[in-house]
Parts: sequence; C-alpha cells; structure tokens
Amino acid sequence: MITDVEIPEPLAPLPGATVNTNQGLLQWISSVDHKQIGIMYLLMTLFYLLVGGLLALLMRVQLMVPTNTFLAPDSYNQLFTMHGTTMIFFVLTPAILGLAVYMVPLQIGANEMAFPRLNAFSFWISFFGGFLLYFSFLAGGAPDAGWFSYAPLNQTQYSASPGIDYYCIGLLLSGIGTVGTAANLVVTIITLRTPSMHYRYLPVFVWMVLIDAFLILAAFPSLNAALVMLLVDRQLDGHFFNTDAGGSALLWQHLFWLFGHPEVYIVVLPPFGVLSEVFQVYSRKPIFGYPFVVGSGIAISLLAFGVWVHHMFATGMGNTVNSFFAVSSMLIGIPTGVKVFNWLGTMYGGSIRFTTGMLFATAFLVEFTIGGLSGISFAIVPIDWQLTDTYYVVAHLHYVFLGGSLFGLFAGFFYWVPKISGRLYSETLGKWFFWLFVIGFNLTFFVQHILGIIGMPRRVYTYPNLAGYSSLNLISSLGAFLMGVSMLLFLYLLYDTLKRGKRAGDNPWDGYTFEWLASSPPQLKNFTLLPPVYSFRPLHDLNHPKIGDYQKPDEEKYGTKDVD
Amino acid sequence: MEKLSILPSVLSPASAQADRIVSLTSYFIVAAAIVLAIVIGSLVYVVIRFRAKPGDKEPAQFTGNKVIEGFMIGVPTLLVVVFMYLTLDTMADVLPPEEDTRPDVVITGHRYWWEAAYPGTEAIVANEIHLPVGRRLLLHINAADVIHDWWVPALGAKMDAIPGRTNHLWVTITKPGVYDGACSEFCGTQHAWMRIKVVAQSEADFRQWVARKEKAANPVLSASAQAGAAFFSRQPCGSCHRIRGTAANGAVGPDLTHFASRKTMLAGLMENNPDNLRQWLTDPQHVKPGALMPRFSYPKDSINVLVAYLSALK
Amino acid sequence: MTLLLYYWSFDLVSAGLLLTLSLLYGSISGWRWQSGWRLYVAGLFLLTLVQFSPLHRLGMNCSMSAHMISHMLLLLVIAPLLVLGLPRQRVGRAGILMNRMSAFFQCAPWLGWLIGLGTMWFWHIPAVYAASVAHAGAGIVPICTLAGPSTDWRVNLVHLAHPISLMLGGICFVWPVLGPQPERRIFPLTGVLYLFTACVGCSLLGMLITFAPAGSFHAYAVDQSYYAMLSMLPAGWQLDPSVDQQMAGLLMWVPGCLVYLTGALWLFMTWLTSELEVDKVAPVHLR
Amino acid sequence: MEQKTLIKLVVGSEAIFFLALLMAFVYFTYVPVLNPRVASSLDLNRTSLFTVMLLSSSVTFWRAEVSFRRGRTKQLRLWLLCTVVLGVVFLVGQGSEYSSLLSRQLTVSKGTFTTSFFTLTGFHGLHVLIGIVVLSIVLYLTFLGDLDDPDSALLPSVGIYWHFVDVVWAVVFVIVYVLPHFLTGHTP
Repeated sequence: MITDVEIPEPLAPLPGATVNTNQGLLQWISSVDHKQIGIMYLLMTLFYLLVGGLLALLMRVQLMVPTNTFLAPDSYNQLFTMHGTTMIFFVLTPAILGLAVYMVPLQIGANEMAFPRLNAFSFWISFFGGFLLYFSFLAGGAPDAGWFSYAPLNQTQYSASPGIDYYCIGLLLSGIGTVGTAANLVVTIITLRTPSMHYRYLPVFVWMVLIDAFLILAAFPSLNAALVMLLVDRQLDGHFFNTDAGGSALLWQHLFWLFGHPEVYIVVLPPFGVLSEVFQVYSRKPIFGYPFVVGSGIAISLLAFGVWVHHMFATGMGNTVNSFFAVSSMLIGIPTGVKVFNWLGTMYGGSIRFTTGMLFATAFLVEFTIGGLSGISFAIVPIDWQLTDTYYVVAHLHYVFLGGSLFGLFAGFFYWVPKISGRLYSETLGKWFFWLFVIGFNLTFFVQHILGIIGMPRRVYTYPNLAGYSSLNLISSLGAFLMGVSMLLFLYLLYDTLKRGKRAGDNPWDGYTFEWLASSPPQLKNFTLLPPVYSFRPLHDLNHPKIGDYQKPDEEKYGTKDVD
Repeated sequence: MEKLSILPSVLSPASAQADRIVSLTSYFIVAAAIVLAIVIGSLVYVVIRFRAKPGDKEPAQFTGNKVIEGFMIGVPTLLVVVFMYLTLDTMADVLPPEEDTRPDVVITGHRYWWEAAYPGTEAIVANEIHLPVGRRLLLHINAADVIHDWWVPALGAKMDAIPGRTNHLWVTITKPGVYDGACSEFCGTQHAWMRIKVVAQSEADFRQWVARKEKAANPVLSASAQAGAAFFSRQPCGSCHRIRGTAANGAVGPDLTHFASRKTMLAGLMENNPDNLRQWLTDPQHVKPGALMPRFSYPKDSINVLVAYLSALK
Repeated sequence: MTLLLYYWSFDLVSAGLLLTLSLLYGSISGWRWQSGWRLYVAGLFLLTLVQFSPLHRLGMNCSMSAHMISHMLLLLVIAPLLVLGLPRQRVGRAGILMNRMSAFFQCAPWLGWLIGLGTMWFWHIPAVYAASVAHAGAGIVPICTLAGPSTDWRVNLVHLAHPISLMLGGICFVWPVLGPQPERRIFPLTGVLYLFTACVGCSLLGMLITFAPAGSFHAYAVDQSYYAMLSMLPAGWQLDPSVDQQMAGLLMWVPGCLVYLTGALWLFMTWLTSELEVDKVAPVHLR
Repeated sequence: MEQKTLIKLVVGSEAIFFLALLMAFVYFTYVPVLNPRVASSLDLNRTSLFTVMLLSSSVTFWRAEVSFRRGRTKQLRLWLLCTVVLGVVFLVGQGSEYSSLLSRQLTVSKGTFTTSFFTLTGFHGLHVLIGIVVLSIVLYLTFLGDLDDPDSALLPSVGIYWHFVDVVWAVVFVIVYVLPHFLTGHTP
C-alpha cells in the first residue's frame, strides 16, 4: 500500500520539472537545486583534496631525507599551513555539508532544502572563501603560522606578509557559508520531513547531520569572533593577542580550541552517520542499538564543548585546571567506543557484502580505533606533556581525519555514487583503489607515531640526522606517494564510472532509506509519492514486507527490549 | 621495539619525572593494545564468519541488546576511572606547584635559540645547557617574542614558553649524559632549528662549569683576534650580543662570552668551527634564513679576524 | 579527617525547612507513600547533609570548593530529586498548586531557566558571595543555633535565604523538564537544548570564577576559626586560597556541566526509547 | 515557521559570537582589577539616554507587530517608522560617543581596553545597522502594499532579530557602562 503523501514544499515555489535543463554551465552557477549544490560542494571538495594532497606530497618530498633543501623554510611553513587549513575548512567541512545537502532532503522525503537560495548563497560564499585563501599565494605569501595560527605569531610584527589577513577573511567567508548551510539543514530536517517520519524514524545519517548542524552553529561563532579580533589586531593595530602591548596569547588559544575541538566532531559525526547506513545495508541488517548510536552522537556533541582545554595542557595552566579537563576528555572515549562496538554488532550475524564502500567502512573500524586510542593518550595529561606537538599528534590527527572522516566519506561515496551519477562503478578499480589507499595511508602515518615518540616535533621543515629519523621519514614519504598514486586511480575510477559505468537502477544495493526510492540520478522533483514511515528503514519495510520492522513493537525496533 | 629502546625517546627516561610518565605510558599502552586487539579480533571473526555466501537469505533482523550495550558503556567507564586515578596521581608527582622556590635555571625561548640563566650566578649561556644530576631542579620557562616550547624527551614533560608568563618544570635528572631536545611549538621560519642540548653532569662538574661560565671573557688573544675584537666593538654587534668584560651588552641575540666553548652553533644547525662561523658571518640569511641576524657586507679579512676573535672566546 | 567528622551542626530553621518539605509531601500525596517516594526522601536526606554536615562548616569557614559542592548539590541534585519524587496522584490545595505550577511553566519554560541560572549567578557575585559566608568570627560556631552562625539577624537572614533560594531556584529550573505532569513537560528535544544552554551559562560562570584573579572571592576572614578548620583537614586537602577558588570554579564548570549534559542525554534516551504514541494506532501492513 | 526557526538559529549562533567578544572585553578590563579608565572615559549619562531609545524601539516594534496582526496598515507604518528612527538615533549616539573618544586620542590601538571596547560595540552597531536596513526594506514593502498577509512570518522573524540586538545591547550596556561606573564609584 503506497499512500499518496503530500511532500512538503519550500515556501518559495520552485520552477517545475518543465524547466529547460540544457543551459550548460549557467544552469549550475544559477542553480538552487539541492542536488546540484551538493554535487558542486563535492566537486569543490575533490578539487581541494587534490590541491591539499599535492601540498602534502611536496612536504613529504622535503622531509624524505634529513637536512633537505628542496624547499625553503618559509615555503615549507606556508605549505603546511595551507595544507591544514585546506583540508579542514575546504575539504572535510564542505564534504560533509555537500553530502548532507544532497542526501538529507532525499532521506527525509523532501523535495528541496527549506531555503534553496540560502543554500546556493552558502555554497558560493564558501567557494569564494577558499578562492580568496589561495589568492594569498599571489599576494605576497600564503599564511605561514600553522592552521591554528597561534598568537602572537599571527601578529604583524612576526608575520608581516598579508597571508594571515587572507586566512582571516577566507575563513570568515567560508565560516558564514558553513553556518548558513547548517541552519538551513536544521530547518529542513525539522520542518520538511514527510509527515509520518517521526524523529525516532530519522535515518542515522540524518540524525548525525542534525546534531552536527547544531555543533556548527555553536562552534563556528567562536572561530569567527577570534578571526574578527585577529583582523582588528592586524588591520587596525589592536591589541587582543599582541603580547607586546598587553594582549593575551592564551585568549586566542581558548577561542580557537573552543571552536577547534568541536570542529573535530563536526567533521567526524556525519561520516559516522554515513557508516551507519553503509554497515546496515551491506550487512543486510538494521543498525545494532539505534538509540545508542544516536544517543552517543548527542553525548559526543555535548561533551565536545567541555574538553577544548586539553589542547592546552602544556601551557602551564596548573594541575587543578588540567585534571578536570583530563577527566572530561577521557569521558568522550566512552560514547565513541559505544559507536564502534555497535557497528561491530551490526555486522555480527549479517550477510556482509564486501563492496568497496563496505571495505572502507571495515577499514575505518580499525583505523579509527587506532586514532581514538591515541587520542585518549592526550587526555592522560602526563603522556600529553610528552607527546603533544610531536609527530605523534600528526599521526593521531591523520588517523582521525583520514582514517575516521575521509574513510567514512569514501564509504559514502561508493555507497551513493550510483545514486548521484546513475551509474555503477567498477568494483575491480574500486578495490585496487581501496588497497592502495589503505596501505599508503598506514605506511605514511603509522610510522609517524614512532617518530613522535623518538622526539621529532611537528611543523619542522627539516630535521637533523638522528638515529631512526631518516629511515622512518623515508617510509612515511613513500607511503604518501602510494596514496598519491591511488588518488590518480580514484580520478580514473570517477572518469570510468561516468563514462562507461553501467546503468545503476534505482536501488542497486537494496537500500533502506528513501533516497533509493527516487530515480538514479534523482529528478529535479525528487518524489511524487511516498509510503508512510513506520520505522527507520521505510524502504526496507516496503520491499521486504515479510521481515519489515514496521510490524515490530518499538522496543524491538530499537533493540531496547528488556532481557528476561 | 627492541631497536626502538636504543633510540633516544620518551621511552628511555633519564629523569625521575620522565620515569613516572613512562610507567603511566606503559599501562596505557597495555590497555590500548588490549582494546585494539578486541576490536580487530572481533572484526576479523565477523568478517570471516559472516561474509555473504551465494544463496544467502536475508539474515535475522535483530536490532540490539540492552545487556551488551550496558557492557559497552560500563567497561570503558571502569577503564576511565582507573586511568583518571593514575593520571591525577602522576600529575601531582611530575609537576607540583613551585611554592616560591628560587628557580635553578631560567630558560628563555627566543626566535630560534634558547637562553639559559642561572639565578644567583652570572652565568648566561645559549642552546647548550648544563644541569646537575641527582638534584630536584626548578626550571622557569619564559619567552621573549612568540610562543616556544621546551622539550627534552628524556627529561620528561614539555612546557610552553609563553610571552608575558612564567611557566615552571621540575626535573630530577638521574643519569649523566647529553640529551637532545627541540622547540616543539611552531614559532616561525626556523622553528626546525631551535634545538636543545642538555648536558647533565655531576654536581661537582656542574659547579665547575658554572664557575667557568661566570667569568668574563678574558682570553689570550692572537694578533688577528685582537683585530677582530676591535672590529667587533666598532661594529653594531654589541647592540644585540653580549660579551661580558667588554662594552658589548646587547640582549637580543645569544650571549657570546664563551661562544667557542659550545660544540654546535645556531641552535644545533651546525658544528661550531671556524669554517661554519665564517660562512655564517658572511651571509647569515643564506645559512639560516629567517634568523634575526641581519646580513652585514663586511670585507673578507674583517670576517676572518672576527672569526679568529669569536673562536678564541672559550 | 576523623576530627572533621565531628563537626556537625544544627540549626532550627533548616530543621523547620526539612519539616515543611516533609509535611508538604504528606499533604500533596494524601498522607500515603506513592511510587517515587524514595527519590523524595533521598533529596531530603541530602538536604540534611548539606545543611548539617561538616561540609556546611567547611564551606562556611574555609573552603570555597566545599561551599560550591553544596551549591551544586542544592541546585542540581536535591532539586531534581525532590521534583522527581513528587507524588503521582496529588490531592488537596497543594496538589492544585502543583498543577498550576506545571501549567505556568508549560507556558513559560524559559522563566524556569532564567530563575535557575539567575539564582546561581546571583550567589556568585563577589559581594553577595562574601555576605553568604560571613559570620561573626567568634571561633567555630556552637553546635546548635537558632537560625545561623551569627547573632546579627541580617547575617542570619542571608544564611537562610541562601540554601532556600538555591533549592527553590533549582526546583523552578527542573520543573519544565521533570515536572510531575509529564504531558506538560517541554518537548524532550527542546529539553536537550534547555539543558545545554543552561550548561553554557553554568560554564561561563565557572570559567569566570576559575580565571578570576585570586582573591576575587576572598570571603573568609582569615582568623582563628579559619586555621582551626583548615588544620582539621587531612594532609593534601589544605588548599591554597587561589587554588581553592580555581577548584570551586572548575567544580561548577566541569562536573556541574556534566550533570546538565547527563540530564540532557537521559532525557533524550528515555524519549527515544519510550513507546511511541502513533504506534498504539494499529500498525498498517504494507501491501 | 521555517523563517522563524532559521532566524532563531542564526540569533543563537550570533549570541555565542557576542559572548566571545564580551568575554574578551571582560578579560581585558576587569582582570586582574577593573581598569579605572573604563568608567572615566565613557559617558554613562549620554549613553543611558541612547540605550533607552534603543530599548524603546523594541516596544515600538512590538506595537508594529500588533498592528500588523490586526491588519492596521497605517499604524503599522507609523510604528515601524518609529522603530527605524529610534535605531538611527541610537547609532548617531554611538557615533558621537566614538568621536568624543577619538578626539581624546582613545583609538583602537591605544590599549587593550579600547581595542575590545571598539570591537564589541562596533560589532553591535553593525548589527543595529543591518537591522535598520532590513526594517527600512520592510517599511518600504508596507508602502508598496506587499505586506498584507497577516500570517506572513516576515515581521515576526525580523522582530526576533531586532529584539535580540536590543537584548545584546542591554547586556553590553550593563557590563561596559553601568558596572564599571558602579564599581569605581564605590571604591575610590
């Protein structure tokens, strides 16, 4: 029984499906369609991923041998600053936004975002933010004080080139765009769900996006305020962070990490949501412990604002302050662990299909556990005193950002690319890409743990020839090249999919959520008819009426039945 | 791992504080390894046991289990409690408050070199810092310009040097030796070459060393070195550098009173020998670009006499 | 430590407060124990501890952290326990009053938020804080007093207003979230936001206290009773005043906030896993 | 519904932004002791007057909303006009405060107090300006007759923003003007 359900429309009516779709580039630039904007977000992400990766490769060339002179120190400093800034603000953040903007309306059974024009505006302002940031290379030097741009190094007397001004304005612009999209997503999820989709029936991905959007709304203003203050310092000769004139170096760190730590969760929560979908569908089972997966997401986001001080354990704030934040930081390990084990539980007892997407999800479990555990070592203050600001941190954050966030995004890419492009990718190519990437990734970053332990600080453009340094750095650089090669393969895979891929059909994986009900790729108007929702797997209920969740009572739907 | 232990690392401690941190670290490594083993083990099991076989039907659609969720929350909570206790205990031992004690050494981070002063004595040195073994030392850590970070892995915790603030560290060195360290907060162009050398020696040797460093520079100078001294005093060198016993008393650059007694120069960048020194004085920005020493276009023979002078400052 | 445990105190007004609260329960419930009474009794028990136990003395005489612990208990533990423990079936005038209160907070939940946070902020204005711990300084006060540690009635008034207002503020705060009429509570997701913003407000205050220069809250007269009290603490507990202030701020900032967040999480989980009303409608079988 | 939710979210986000600026101000002027310059260089009386203006603009806006719901367009225009005028007057007042500060060489680069003061109040002023522009557009729409659907969420949404700007000022006023005056007034 498919009942005709009215699809909530945005306030301003959109042009109907009769619009002329052959407008070429103009159609993209002027588009307010959430799917096109989502694709543009993802393309922008891909572009910056390649650029940021290239910067990283240059850095790894420089670090391949001790006392290398391939790059001048200043160039190296610009490269790592730009690498970090690009990857955080112009790869991971827009990637999750792009995926959310594309998938959320489809998953909640809506035809558009709540504010299509705001959506387009947010994308373009982020886009130009990135553009402006890169413009700094032409304007006398890119920012060179690290992606977190610590005061007072970010002041004009220590960094005279205009790079940091570009950094401020670029990040402010993209920050405004990010906040705009986040607010838009919240409103969309709250108001445009298909009427029968109760909050408790939201797909996990939508839940994570909702939580994530709130995190963005609460965290980005702090960064924006810090950037504004920095601009005042640099342009109007203010003294917020200028220690020579009474300013405070630690104020910047507080404001920055009040944003910066939640940012880590901002870029990792939606991939958690993606993985929750991927694990379910490829294991042919509902997610294990739905309320715990969602609840731990909320727990992580709430705790996120109470732990930023652990980035500052080595600033000498005293043991009283440190010990409280050590405890709150360790607590975050608990909900994260809950998630990992729930995903294992989802796979348990399933019939697992190891497509490329599922391979990335499986690898994620290992890599993210490593990243999470090394993260806990920073909550243990004395260990942090030894290892913070070393290559151990570099290893840790890459395990979290790549092994966590990017692996999740790749899993999502392979899961959804048939929907977005309408074509199936080649599994052979996909698996080659997967193995090359995973091996390259581990080669690059695992040894960096050891580098940190044997005393190599991070952000050094070169290093003396001490025992162990050169061989480990060489391995790391070789791994980076392997990753570079695998990215070329990825580009070919993308080309191959679009050019030669087989037609995917609407629901190639026998998916559970509404996006698989729309055509592949979805029409301008996503849906005209929707079935009512009785569980968080509405399409599974429709396609497998015999074993559907809709007939179960709630406690069984959620796995919260009391055990006798 | 066997080979790693011979590398100078946070896992081969040479101070009481670093030792405490190592034992905490080893507990953590054990716990982390167990957790990782559980995750990977169960993952391998699941992957092998439950991979799709041809002709599989849809598996049983179970959705969760409260008891298992309870364990997922309870066990990590227990672990957190244990490590909370260990952390607090170790913290209190490693870095207690300073309690108005007079510091044994005051360390100041400058853009791209370290200065160490020994309160109660006249001694001021750069980059190669001697400390006595077997005594609980209080280090004060300051910065002159931007944030630096004092870190000698074998001696324990690192500590940020923040302009406008004084931080402290306690160190009880247990083994004499030379320990490498580096600035580990990004501080600008030459952050990479802001290395630290700590020479830990017996109390007697240390006192002798301080006494030597306290003395003003009073070397027996050869003719060319004398010319160099005269050149030094004519040029603006003294506005940045200090050579005790002469008119030069700048505080911007490293103290040069006993320059020639250091094994390395430019914060670990190169060996301290006349050739390197000549290269540096000829074109500092080529040798260490971004360093605060400007390039002076001196004629070759002036540089030669300058090298002779500085090399005599033992 | 053992010495400290002897320092129980007793004052008639606190006893009166406890009695009133007990009588209130009786009159609302129609003099029957109803389910949840354990929570109510636990609340009363904690209140007794806060008012009479050595913690109270410690907070009054020498330790801001101890004082802060009683604040947190009053506001974040005792108040919710009392509200949760209120009887399900309410009779009499007091019962009607409860329902009116629910109706009121259903209309204006933000007022509960404001009252709760306002009370907390108010008692941490340095001058007010000083007044709340001021006493005559006549050594450690005697075991039994009428209404407080001083002979000056104004000082005593502050001492009375302090715990009562904190508890009432806490009750107003939790009412929209945990009030005795579930149908009049705010929507659980709004509740999460309600508690989260409260946590932000509480963190801000904690942060201010933590980073305020040492001595901003130098309320304790450093006299005989101060040192006498201090000397009774076990070694290692004798906090330096600046560390004490930091500790107090951090107690509010981190564990205080964790209470709110745990509340938010609990609210969310109970909502997510509770029976859904739409499900009570017969499930529609697809196709 | 959508618009109001959006505005509420944006306002919540902005509140955190202002909180950060406010914390910076408090940090620089109240710690370790209150900077005595704050009370002496700021003009409490004049600013109180302009504060009253701004706060009363919230009242006039509220009246405008009431007239709008009742469909009384003429009153709506009048109240909106009042709101805009009061907002402009406030900005003029702030401008005069700035110019008197600048004439005494108290510029942004003078010290941490002026830096944080100008940043905080300047950003608030910017928000007032944005509010005035939006209100003027709304006013223009009422003259065009485009604002006649009493269920339209436009006016309530603008209202949320405008009230927010006023509340922020109330807080800023207390912390920047009243409190320092009060505290330094009592301790010489």
